[in-house]
Amino acid sequence: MDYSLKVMDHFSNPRNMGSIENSDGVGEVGNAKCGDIMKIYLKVENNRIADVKFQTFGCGAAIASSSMATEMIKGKTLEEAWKLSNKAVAEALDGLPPIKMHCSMLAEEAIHEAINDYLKKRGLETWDE
Amino acid sequence: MDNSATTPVRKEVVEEMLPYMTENFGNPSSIYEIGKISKHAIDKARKKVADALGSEENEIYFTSGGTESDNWAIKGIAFANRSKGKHIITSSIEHHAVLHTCAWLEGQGFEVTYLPVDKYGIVSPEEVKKAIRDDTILISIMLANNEIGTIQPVEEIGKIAKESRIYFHTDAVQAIGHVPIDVNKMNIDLLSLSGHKFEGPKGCGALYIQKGTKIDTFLHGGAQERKRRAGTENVPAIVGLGKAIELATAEIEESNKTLLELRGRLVKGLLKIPKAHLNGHPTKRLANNVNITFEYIEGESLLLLLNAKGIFASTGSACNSFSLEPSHVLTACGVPHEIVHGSLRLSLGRMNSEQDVDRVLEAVPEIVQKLRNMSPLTPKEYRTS
Amino acid sequence: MDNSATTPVRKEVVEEMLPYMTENFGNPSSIYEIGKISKHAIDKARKKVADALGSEENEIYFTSGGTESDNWAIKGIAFANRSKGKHIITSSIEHHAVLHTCAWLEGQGFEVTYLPVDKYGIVSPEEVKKAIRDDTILISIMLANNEIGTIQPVEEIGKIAKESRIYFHTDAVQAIGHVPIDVNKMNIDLLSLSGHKFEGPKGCGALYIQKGTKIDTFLHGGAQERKRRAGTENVPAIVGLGKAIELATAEIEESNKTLLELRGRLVKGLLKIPKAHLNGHPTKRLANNVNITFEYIEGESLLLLLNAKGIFASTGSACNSFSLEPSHVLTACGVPHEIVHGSLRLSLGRMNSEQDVDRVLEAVPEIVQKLRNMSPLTPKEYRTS
Ligand SMILES: Cc1ncc(COP(=O)(O)O)c(C=O)c1O
Ligand SMILES: Cc1ncc(COP(=O)(O)O)c(C=O)c1O
Ligand code: FES
Ligand code: FES
Repeated sequence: MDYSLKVMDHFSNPRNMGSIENSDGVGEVGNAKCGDIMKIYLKVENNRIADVKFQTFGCGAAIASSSMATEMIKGKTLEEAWKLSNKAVAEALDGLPPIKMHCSMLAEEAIHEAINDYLKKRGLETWDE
Repeated sequence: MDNSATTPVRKEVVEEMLPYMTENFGNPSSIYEIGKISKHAIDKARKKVADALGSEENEIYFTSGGTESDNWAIKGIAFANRSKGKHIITSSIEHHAVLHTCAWLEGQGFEVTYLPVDKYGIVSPEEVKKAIRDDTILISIMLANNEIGTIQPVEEIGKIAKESRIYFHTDAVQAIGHVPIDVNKMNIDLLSLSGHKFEGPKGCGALYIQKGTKIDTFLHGGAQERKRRAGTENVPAIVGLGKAIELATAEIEESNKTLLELRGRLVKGLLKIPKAHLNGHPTKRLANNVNITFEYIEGESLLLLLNAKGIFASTGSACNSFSLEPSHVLTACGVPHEIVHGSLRLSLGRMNSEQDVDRVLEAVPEIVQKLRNMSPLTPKEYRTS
Repeated sequence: MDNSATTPVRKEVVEEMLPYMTENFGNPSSIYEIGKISKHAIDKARKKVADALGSEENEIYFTSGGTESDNWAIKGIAFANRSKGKHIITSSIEHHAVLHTCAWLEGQGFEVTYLPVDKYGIVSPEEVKKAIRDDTILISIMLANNEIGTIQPVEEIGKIAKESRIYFHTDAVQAIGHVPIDVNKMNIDLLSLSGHKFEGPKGCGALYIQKGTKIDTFLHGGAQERKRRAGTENVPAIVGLGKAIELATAEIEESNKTLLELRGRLVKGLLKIPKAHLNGHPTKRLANNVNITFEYIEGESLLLLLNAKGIFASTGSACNSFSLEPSHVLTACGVPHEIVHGSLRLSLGRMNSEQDVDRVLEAVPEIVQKLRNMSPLTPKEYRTS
C-alpha cells in the first residue's frame, strides 16, 4: 500500500490507544466492506471531550485514522467532534489510497456512536447523521 | 520471505538472457545469423522445460506467463470440445487465473463445478469422481496452492480423468522447483507454469499440451510456436526460463531438504504464540510455505509492521486485497471470517537462512502482541497493556 | 533492412530496463521498497504511452505484445457486445493477429465482412460505410500495413464508426514512431501496439481502450492493470516500452525526413531494374517501407542470396511462408499470383545509412539477374546468359 509518511507515523506510533475505565460513552462499529472493528471510549467534561481512547481491529489505514481522529477531537465540544468527517481525517493524514477511504469512515462512525451513547446515558436525545 | 509472490531473477539466468537483449542485437548486419541463433536458443529452452516435466519437446508452448497458460488451457479446451460437452470441474481454491476464467466461461454457456476442500485444503479424488457428468470435458485442479502450499493428489485425479477420457489440466505455477513432476506418470494433459516463480524472468511462462489434445488456439495470429501460439517470440525471456527451470529442477531434492528444516523451525517458533493456528496441511505442503493465523489481529497491519523490520510477507486479509474480500482459499478451508483476517504467509526461498528465520521469530511475537493490545477483540488474558 | 519484422532493443532502452532485472532484485530485504519502485516505474511508462497517443493514462493497458492486444480488442469487444450484434468489419489486408482472430470468431457465431482494398492497398471509407449493418459492433482497420506500408484513412473511418456508434479498433503496431497519432482526433476507441517494433523489448505491448468502452477481459486472473488484464506485470519490459515509445515519438519528424530520403533513393534505384513494380501507395506509405516485385523470380531464393551479402529482407512469396500461401496482402491488392512470388520488402531503420542503401542497390540488380537467368519464365530479352 502506498501510505503517506503521516499515515505510517500514526500507524506505527498510535496516539490514544487503549480503553478508558468508567468512560462516559463508548462507540463500537464494524466495517461493512471488510469486516473490521473500531471502538472509541470518551471521557466528557462540560460538554467537552476531556479524554478519548480507541481500540481497532483493522488495517494500517484504519489504525492511523483512529489515531488521527482521536487527536482531532480531543478537547473539542461534542458538537465539534460530531462534525469531524472522514474526509477531514484522511486529509489530516495527507491522504489515503482510494481503496482505503472506507477505513476512515470507521472513525467517523465510531465517534458518532460514542457521542450518542453518552447522550443516551444522560437521558438526552441522540443526534442524527 | 515472500518467494511465492515473485522471485528475483537468478544471476546465472540473467547472464544467459543478456546476450539476447544486447550484444546479439547490436550488430544489425548479422541479423540473419541472429535469427538462427534465436531459433536454436528457443529450441534449447524448450528441451529444458520438456526435461523438467518428462514430456516431449513438441508438447511445450511458450506463453506470456502462468495467467495466459491457465486461460489458454481452460478456454482452449472448452471451446474446442463444446460439441462434446459444456461441463468443467475445478476446485474452490484455485488461483484466480483459473477461477475467473471459469466464471467467464459460465457467462458463455459452460457449467462449472467448484469442488470443496477439506480443512487442510485438499481436494478429494472421490469428490472429483462423483462430480463427473456425461458432458464433462475438463478437470482443472492445481498441483500446489499458492496461499497455503497444499499439494493435491494430482496423480490420482489424473488417473480418474484418464479413465473417464476427460482432459486434465493442472496449474503447477507454484510447484516447479519444489515438487518433482512427470506428466505421463501423473496423467496430466495440460500443465501451466510461470518463469518468475522459480527465479526466471517475468512475462514468460509455458503450457504443456499432451500430443493429440484437442485445443483451440488462444492467441491467434502469426505462425509461431508451430502455429498454436502467435506473437513474436520473447527470446531473452524464453532462454531465461529454460535456464531457470533447469537449475530449479536439478536442485529440488537438496533445496527441499534445507527448506523443510527452515520451515520446521519457523512453524514451531510461530506456534508458540498463543492462539496461533497453522493453515493448510502439516506435511502435504510445499517445503517453502508457512501460513499461520493469529487470532484477534488483522493481516495488513501485521505486514506493515513486519516490513518496517525488513521482513516481507503476504496475508489473506480482506483489507489487503483489491476486492476487500478475504482469501477465498482460507475461507474454503473453513477458516472463520474474523480469523482469516489475521493470516500471515511466509514463503521461503533459496536465499533464506536460519538467521532469517530467527529474525522473523524475534519480530513476529512482539508485533502480534502490539496489535493485540490495540484490538478490541483481544480477551484480557492475551493483553499486556 | 528488415526493421518491420523486429528491431534491436535500443541502447538507452536496455539501460533503463536492466536495473529492474538485476540490481533492484538483488536485495531481498528491500523488496517492499522495490514493490513501490516498480509500481512507480509502471505508472511512468504508462504516462509515456498515453502521451504518445494523446490519451489518458488510465486508458492504457500493458499486454504481452501486438498479438495479444489485437486478440483482446477484437474478442473482448465481440463477447461483451454480443447482445447488441454479431457483425464485425475488417479489411482483407490486416495482420494475421486480426484476421485469424476474426476467423475464430466466425466459428463462434459471429459474422465478419472482409473489405477489399484498391491496388494501393487502401480501404475506402465509403466501402466501410456501406458495409455497416444494424448489428455491426466493431470496425477494425489497421493504421499502417506491415508488408506494403500503406497508411489507411483512419481518421475518416473513425468518424464513420463514431457516427454509427460502432467501436473502432486500429492495429497501429507498424505505425508507432512513423505516424503521429492522436486517438481523440482520429476517433479511435482501441489501438494495439507492440514494443519490439520501435526498438523496445519483445514480449510487451499495449492496448489503448477509450474510457467507457464495453469490453470483456481477455486474460482473466489477478487484479493487475486495474483488474482488466491479469498476470504479474513484466516490469523491465514495461519500463523499456515506455522509454522506447518516448524516444520514437519525439523523433518522428526528424526520422521520417531521413527515412524518406533513403526510401526515395532506394525505390528510384530498384525501379531501374526492368520489370520491377512498386507495391503499395507511392506516397501514403510508411517512410521506412519499400516493397517491390521483380517479375520472373521467386522471393525466397532472392532473400537467401541477399543474406549471403549481409542484407536481410522479407518477401511475400509462398515459398517463404509456413502455409505456402503467397502474401494475402499483395494478393488483395490484385498482384497476380506469379508475380507475388517475386516480391521483396525492405524496411529501413534508424541505424540505416546512405551507404547501406547503396550496398543494396549494388547487390539487388546482380542477384535479380542471376535468378532471372535461372528462371524458365524469363523472356529472352531479360536474360544475360
Ligand atoms: C498458482 C498460481 N497460478 C497462476 C499464477 C499466475 O501467474 P502469473 O502472474 O505469472 O501470470 C500464479 C501467480 O500469481 C499462481 O500462484
Ligand atoms: C501490423 C502488425 N500487427 C500485429 C503484429 C503482431 O505483433 P507481435 O508479434 O509483437 O505480437 C505485427 C508484427 O508481427 C504487425 O506487424
Ligand atoms: S480496515 Fe479493512 S481495509 Fe481498512
Ligand atoms: S519451390 Fe520450394 S517452397 Fe516454393
